[in-house]
Amino acid sequence: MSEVTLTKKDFTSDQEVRWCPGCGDYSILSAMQSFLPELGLPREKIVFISGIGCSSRFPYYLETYGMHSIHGRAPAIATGLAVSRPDLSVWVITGDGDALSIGGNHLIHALRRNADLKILLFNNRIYGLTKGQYSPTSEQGKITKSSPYGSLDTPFSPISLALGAEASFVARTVDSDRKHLTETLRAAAEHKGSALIEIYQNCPIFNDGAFDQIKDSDTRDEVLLRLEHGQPITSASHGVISDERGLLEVKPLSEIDQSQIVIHDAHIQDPTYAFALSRISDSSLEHVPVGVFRDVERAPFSQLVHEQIDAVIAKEGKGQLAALLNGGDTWQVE
Amino acid sequence: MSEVTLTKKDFTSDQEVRWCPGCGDYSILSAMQSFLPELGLPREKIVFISGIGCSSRFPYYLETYGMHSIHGRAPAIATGLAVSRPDLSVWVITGDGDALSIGGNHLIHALRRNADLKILLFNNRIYGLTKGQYSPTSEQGKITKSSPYGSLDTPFSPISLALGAEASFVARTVDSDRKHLTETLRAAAEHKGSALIEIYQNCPIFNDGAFDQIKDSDTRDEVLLRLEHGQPITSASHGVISDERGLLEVKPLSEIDQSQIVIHDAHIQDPTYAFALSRISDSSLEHVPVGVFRDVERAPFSQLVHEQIDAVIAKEGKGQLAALLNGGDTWQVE
Amino acid sequence: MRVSKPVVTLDQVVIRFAGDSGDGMQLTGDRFTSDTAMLGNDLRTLPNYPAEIRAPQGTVPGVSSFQLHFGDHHIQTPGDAPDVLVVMNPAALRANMADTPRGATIIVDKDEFTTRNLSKVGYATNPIEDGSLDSYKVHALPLTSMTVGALAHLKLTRKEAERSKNMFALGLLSWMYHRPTTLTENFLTAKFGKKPQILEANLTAYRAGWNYGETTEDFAVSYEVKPAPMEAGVYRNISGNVALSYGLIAAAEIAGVQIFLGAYPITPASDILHELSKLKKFGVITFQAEDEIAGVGAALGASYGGGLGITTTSGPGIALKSEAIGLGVMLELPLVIVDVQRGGPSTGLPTKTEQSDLLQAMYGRNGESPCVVLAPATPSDCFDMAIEACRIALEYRTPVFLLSDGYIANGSEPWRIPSVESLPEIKVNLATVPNGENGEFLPYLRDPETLARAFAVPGTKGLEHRIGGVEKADRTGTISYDPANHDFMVRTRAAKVGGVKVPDLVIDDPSDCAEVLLLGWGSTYGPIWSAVQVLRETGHNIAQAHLRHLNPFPKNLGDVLHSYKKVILPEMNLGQLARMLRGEYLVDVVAFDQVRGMPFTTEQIVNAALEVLNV
Amino acid sequence: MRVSKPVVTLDQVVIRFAGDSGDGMQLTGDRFTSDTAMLGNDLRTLPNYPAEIRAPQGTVPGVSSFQLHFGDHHIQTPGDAPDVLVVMNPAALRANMADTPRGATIIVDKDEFTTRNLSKVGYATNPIEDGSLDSYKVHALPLTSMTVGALAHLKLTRKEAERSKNMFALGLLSWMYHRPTTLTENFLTAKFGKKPQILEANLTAYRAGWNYGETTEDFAVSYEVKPAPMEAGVYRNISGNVALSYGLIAAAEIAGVQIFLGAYPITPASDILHELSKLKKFGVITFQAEDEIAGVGAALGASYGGGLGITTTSGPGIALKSEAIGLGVMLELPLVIVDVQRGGPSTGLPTKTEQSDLLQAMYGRNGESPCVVLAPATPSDCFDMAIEACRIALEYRTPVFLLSDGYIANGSEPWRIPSVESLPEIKVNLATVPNGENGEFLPYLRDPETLARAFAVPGTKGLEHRIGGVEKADRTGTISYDPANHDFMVRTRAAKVGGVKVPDLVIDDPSDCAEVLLLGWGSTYGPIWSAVQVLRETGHNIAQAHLRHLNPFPKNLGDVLHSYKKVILPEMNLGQLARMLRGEYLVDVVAFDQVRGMPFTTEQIVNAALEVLNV
Ligand SMILES: Cc1ncc(C[n+]2csc(CCOP(=O)(O)OP(=O)(O)O)c2C)c(N)n1
Ligand SMILES: Cc1ncc(C[n+]2csc(CCOP(=O)(O)OP(=O)(O)O)c2C)c(N)n1
Ligand code: SF4
Ligand code: SF4
Ligand SMILES: [Mg+2]
Ligand SMILES: [Mg+2]
Repeated sequence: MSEVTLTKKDFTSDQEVRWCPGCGDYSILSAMQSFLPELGLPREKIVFISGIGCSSRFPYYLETYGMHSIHGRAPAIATGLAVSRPDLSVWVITGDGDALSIGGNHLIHALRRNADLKILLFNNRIYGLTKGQYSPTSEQGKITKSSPYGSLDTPFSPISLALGAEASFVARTVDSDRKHLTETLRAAAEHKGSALIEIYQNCPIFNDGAFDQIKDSDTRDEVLLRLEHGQPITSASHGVISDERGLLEVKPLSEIDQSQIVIHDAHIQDPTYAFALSRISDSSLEHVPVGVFRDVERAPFSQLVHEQIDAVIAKEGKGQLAALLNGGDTWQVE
Repeated sequence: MSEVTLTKKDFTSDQEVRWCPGCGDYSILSAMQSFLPELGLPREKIVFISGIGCSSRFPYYLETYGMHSIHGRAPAIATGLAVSRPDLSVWVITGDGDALSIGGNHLIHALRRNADLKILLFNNRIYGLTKGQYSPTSEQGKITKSSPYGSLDTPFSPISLALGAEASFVARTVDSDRKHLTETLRAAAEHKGSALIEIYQNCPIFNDGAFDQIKDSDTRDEVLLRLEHGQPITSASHGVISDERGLLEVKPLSEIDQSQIVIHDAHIQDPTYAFALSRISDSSLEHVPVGVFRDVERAPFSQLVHEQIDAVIAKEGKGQLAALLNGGDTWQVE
Repeated sequence: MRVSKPVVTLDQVVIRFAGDSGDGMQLTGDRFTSDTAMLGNDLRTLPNYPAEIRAPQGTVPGVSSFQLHFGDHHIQTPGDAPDVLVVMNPAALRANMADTPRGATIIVDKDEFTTRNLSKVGYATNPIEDGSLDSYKVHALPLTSMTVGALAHLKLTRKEAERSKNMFALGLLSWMYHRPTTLTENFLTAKFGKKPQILEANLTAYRAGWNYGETTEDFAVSYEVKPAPMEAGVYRNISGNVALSYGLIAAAEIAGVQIFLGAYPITPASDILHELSKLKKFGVITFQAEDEIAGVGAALGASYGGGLGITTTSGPGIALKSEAIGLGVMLELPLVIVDVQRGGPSTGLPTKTEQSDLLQAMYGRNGESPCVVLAPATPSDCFDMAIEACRIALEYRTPVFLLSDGYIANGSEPWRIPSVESLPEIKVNLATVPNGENGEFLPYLRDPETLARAFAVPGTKGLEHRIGGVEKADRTGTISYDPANHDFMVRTRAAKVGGVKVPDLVIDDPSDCAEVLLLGWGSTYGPIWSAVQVLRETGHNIAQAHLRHLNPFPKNLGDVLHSYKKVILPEMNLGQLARMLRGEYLVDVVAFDQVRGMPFTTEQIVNAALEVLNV
Repeated sequence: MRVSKPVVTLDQVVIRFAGDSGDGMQLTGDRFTSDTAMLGNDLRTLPNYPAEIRAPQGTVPGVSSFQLHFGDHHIQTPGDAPDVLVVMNPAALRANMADTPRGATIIVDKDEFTTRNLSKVGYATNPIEDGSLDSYKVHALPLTSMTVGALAHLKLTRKEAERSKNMFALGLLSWMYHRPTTLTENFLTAKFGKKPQILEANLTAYRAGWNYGETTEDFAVSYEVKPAPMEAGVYRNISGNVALSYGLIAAAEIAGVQIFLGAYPITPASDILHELSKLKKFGVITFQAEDEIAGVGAALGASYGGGLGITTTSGPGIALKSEAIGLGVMLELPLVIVDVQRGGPSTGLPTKTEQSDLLQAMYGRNGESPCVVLAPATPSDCFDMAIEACRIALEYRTPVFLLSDGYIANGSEPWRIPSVESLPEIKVNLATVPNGENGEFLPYLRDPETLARAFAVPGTKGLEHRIGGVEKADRTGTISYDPANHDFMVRTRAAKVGGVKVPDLVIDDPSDCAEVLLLGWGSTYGPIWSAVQVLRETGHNIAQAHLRHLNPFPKNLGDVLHSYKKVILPEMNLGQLARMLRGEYLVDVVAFDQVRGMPFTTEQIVNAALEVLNV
């Protein structure tokens, strides 16, 4: 990209990392630190903004600019920064509680505006920092500190929600698959406008093993449906086909014909296809698409903002303070 | 339903109605007052809760219980009421700003929980009460008081957003079509759990004519795609067909075969189909599906809450205060 | 056009236009005000309208009014009571009679006094005819039919023609008080240029009203009010919200930073958003946020990026923003929070004025969370105080509250336009190089003078650092749970805000020996000033002082308060500043409170003061 | 098991357990506390842990500790400094040495004092060996290896075996202080019943620790602390959060209403949500809301339906809820808002204690928005004050704040369990029939005694009505923009809250002639009480009083304050109550503030008082 060549070490801050041993956040951090040099940007041009939660500690560990803000508000704060400073690369770090519970409104609005943010949603399906309550992505019936008899809420699919909110880029990946995670970060970075990445992240303390099926080497390949643009969507054993209504179904490869398998296309304007993909997995994680669900072009918000300002200035001339103050009906007193 | 027989007049309060002349809210109010007797409930069992906005004045004009609350929070307040009082019929009245801007988070969470609320979203695509700023449903480029050079935000489709948020019932209707409006109210009332109805509503003062295409008798029939369960989806001139990916397209009837036309099914579990329908119309209102997009069964929130309490009591017995206080490790001091 | 009837000279007049929300009374008032300002009268205005966009026609809650006070001397209030009341329908009469003193002139559109309209507001008989207005000078005119008549040549429906009756009334009043007509004609031409028929209707009605005054026997004399002596300069009429918007623009220009306004519309603050949205040529970014919290959040984000983050709202919005403002306190970033106060609590009285957010601004956040609090005294003072708020926010890196209110936000007065050169300086002073002994950057190392922290914005090479809402270690700004550090930082933040330099309180006491002080803050300045004039004219010694800095207080405030026998403090709340002063200085101020959604009248304050003075 | 070594009798002991966040120190402390309570000692505890779930192992920020103070007399603080410090690693020693007085006993797991661990926290040499602990009584034991050794017969990895070392330490301490072992054995059996290997490991380690004390030469004597004289009754040990939860349940049972808790998890309040979630058999509805605002909103909705709406949170949550609380003020609905205060501002110090939300509770809303404010003094007082909060909320139909804090919420003490019959009455008194002269229902007609409005819940036939956040007309409750009505309603709401009946402040002054009053509120009760005992023992006359009602204040408060020469007021903030008292009573209280995230020590308060007493 540019001449600046930096390494992982350059992006590692001097702060001691404070997560529990085995927390999935470590792998995400490490992947991010390794990936950042690829941006080709000097460190000072990169900003990480997070909310509150275990995951939201992330910015402290990166030798860039960063803000650990308040619960749920990172997308709003980051929007203000990104809009006023389009020269920066702005990343939002958030958790399933931070992004989808208290911060739900800011998330959906940032997405519809296509604010220039790369939003990493660490989904461990639990409130980690407050010690284990169910979150908006916890499966119904979950026993937690605040639901000793089982939770009653139907969970969100972050991907469906984002698509319902006009997101232009939506992807999913897994903490432990460094290669896939890095590819997904790369795709998000290349996208203009907002990009939401849901990262399944294990919390060994309060929700251990939540994603074991998609991580363990003996189940993983059966469960994961890797989305690759232009490629048929299959796992080791299953393929995705479309019924007459366009609803997607997962069938054993043995029962279907290769030609029936849906070829992935992340660039379809109509979000319906990506939405259909997002319905394949539910909280039971029997079949889980990972990769980029949707990646379409739409003018990013700060581009629109600055184009508008430039157009006004081109038309009306740069504002002159004295002229402004002296505008309107004036009169002279001698 | 029950023996109580009431009339429109019984549901009309003594408060003077305070909307601008010609406001679409009048027709909605009148339709509602006429419909309410159908519920077969005594007046005291019905509650309307609204936020803030012109539309949110609605509860004052109904001779039921009601609360005109604060901006955006009606779904949350109503959830508390509905969950603790499952004997009541609880209706939420909200506007496009109230529901989708400041209240976006409560709306999506009420929908995913399937809280027992009938939510009427009066969508006039403008902030009426604050005198005309663009709203989250205003078309991009809209000139308003707060966007003299045109708004930049991509609008939400309330229907898409609701479907992304796991809504079990979603419908759309129009203020001026009393018959359709009433049918839609009826369908929502019959649905168990949360029902979202988007009502296109004309604001003659700040956004006059926004829905003229779908109201004027000379264009209406070409534009409106009436969704009726089990019926093909057509307007006077167009029909909806499905491409191989399940994306829906609107084609002139002349170009398609009757057999190709999609037959509407509001009860499909997978929300993808309803979502596809929601993408047919964009803010240009060229083709506009109206009717019930989706109506599927899922246990309503208060049912789950009370079943859980009952199950616990059945198993552990009713709580005894003295036993609670004396629980744990105790010791006697003489 | 020139008036030919006999002319009576007056020193001041109070006119109130009142009609249905749809009758265009605000526009009528605005126009009369502009014309009056051009004549060199001093003036103050008071718009007053219901919270509904258009409450039901012909009802008392639907009445909208506009009061204007102008004179040949310094005017600081919109007037206690109208000398002239213009009423467009029975509801307007009903709603405004209580305020109108006997002997006042009442101009009535008698066409609207139909049985139906009368009974709608509970008049059994027609007050124009039943003698109940005998002690007033009533001009009952067929305003509507005369307007319709004047427009007969235009192809308008009756309804359309009727819409111009406010212009007829304006024309008549302009004749009565010798207001120039060209301005309004220009205004109408600009406004309706693209709709020639409507333009024609308005102009015709306006001129017909003027001619009616000139021709008819009904009006025997006309009045003139001489210009008020004012400091030399170029003037314009300005409302508080516009002045405040211009002040923000001015501050950004002086400081060389970009404005980022993160706002969610709310009455009566929305006009600042509207105003700044028009000023994109100044590079202003206006961001209509999804909610109040996003508004302030985005502003904080922009400030973090080196812009000037501003959020504008009213009381309920402040309540919602309070957590994020607390983050601003911890991050020590510039942030200007404009609260155009309205009647509370809760939704309260959204279109009415009040001063009841002072304690919320001071204390409405978790933890020890000090913010600077300022309040402008008059519409034009909003300009100066907006600059002051930006200056303090930028130089001290702190959230600053600016407490305007519905009264001065919508009210207007003539403003001597300052020269750009005369505006104060603002030094932002961003960090560009490491400031630590070992070449590191210490974001919480402070300027020993101001205690402002070192502030490096993203993009500044070598100064990468992280900040956040968890307690920060002194100097390094990293997370610290150390008890001693927390105590130190809490006290340091308090000291920083407490140490903001503010000018001493100025006392106005020509007698130099007054024993009673009338103290105020914010928009009560006008009525207090007017009351003081009245009191002095009637031989009382009384001092006046007005606080524009509420936190920190001016250094001399304690001494000032203790140097008077009595301090009277009128507030449009239940004594919020009084509570602060008692708590701070243990001084027993005499609180004089009202919470009526309306500014004090001069008379109320005179009477309250007399009660103290006459003891 | 019985101890056979020589026994020394002590009147009180302070023990602090400290280790890594993962070492199970909170559990160890809890167990020791339960065993101690059963012996009849009086006690207080202070858990102290980092905001991270598990900060990096072996670092100072990762240290978690638990302090317990128990004795044969009335104990009201967790102790200023530990007599016995148990440290599981070098970081724990590093973090706690400053608090530990010379001469104290230090029990160390020397296995963890490896070069690597030492250097991690900056020890160049091993403090156990380099003489730097010479002035302490150090027991350096191979705790880890002894534990691993004891479990050798179980098929565990070394790592798994090591996890039981806290039980070894607990066993040892239990032996030292003659704590009964059966309770902990029962506890472990209940907890690990389904994992027999882990149960076996824990039981074995626990007994091994006990046996180690009994057998080894290292400990020559053991100690006993006699039971404290306590009022007769049945006791249990209880923390503030549990007591508060039980108080809410009790209030609902007494009043015959259903509890609806709308809450969003937040430290240190979440445990109330957890506790009530377990009590569904009481018909409690716990609603984990999507955010803080939805939590209070849903609670208000439930109150509107006739339930008891409650919301629990900490400071940042209060900030967010403030707009909705204002709605509660306007609607005049019952609402209990529990604020378990923590260090602020902003995210601040989430796991530490503070009293800095008082002014936020008082004033943190737009407009004149009065709420009742209460504060419990001790963990068990949380029970009584929760009932009081519910009573006032239900009887007066008003939002009530209950200000607990991290210290009493997590700290515990023995509690004499009250009989259900002894609990106060709560009369809800819902409207069932029209109350107007003409058979209409007037929702804002007030009880002349309490000024509570008539409250009809949905489902009540014939009383259908609408309420809202816009100003309400007196009696009818319809929307009113009338200035006089607004003024009246603002004052009436203030009068209602101001008129809530609260008990007079009780003064404790055995001398009956003290000239100095030590006043407190909330959780400072313990250290203030303890300081007063010390001062009196050393011959000083000093009075003590403690406010549990902060708004309105007890009626006699003004007189009380003015009857002392000096009033000393320690607060864990920058003087918030002091400011309120000065403002209200113009009394110059001597504020003694600290904002360290930690409760006062007795010594600090003694010294502060001596400074005043010795003048
Ligand atoms: C206003 C407010 N309310 C509540 C909290 C408490 N809180 C902190 S983090 C959190 C949720 C954390 O869950 P998630 O976002 O999933 O992050 P994780 O810890 O799982 O990474 C909550 C409820 C807070 N910090 N602020
Ligand atoms: C906290 C808060 N912020 C802002 C407002 C101002 N406000 C009142 S209604 C409204 C939007 C109204 O738009 P909408 O919901 O579409 O309702 P409509 O008036 O169009 O029916 C706004 C911004 C408010 N009442 N409260
Ligand atoms: S609690 Fe869970 S999410 Fe949080 S740091 Fe520990 S393992 Fe990670
Ligand atoms: S402003 Fe628009 S939405 Fe509001 S009452 Fe008037 S017409 Fe209706
Ligand atoms: Mg999480
Ligand atoms: Mg609207």
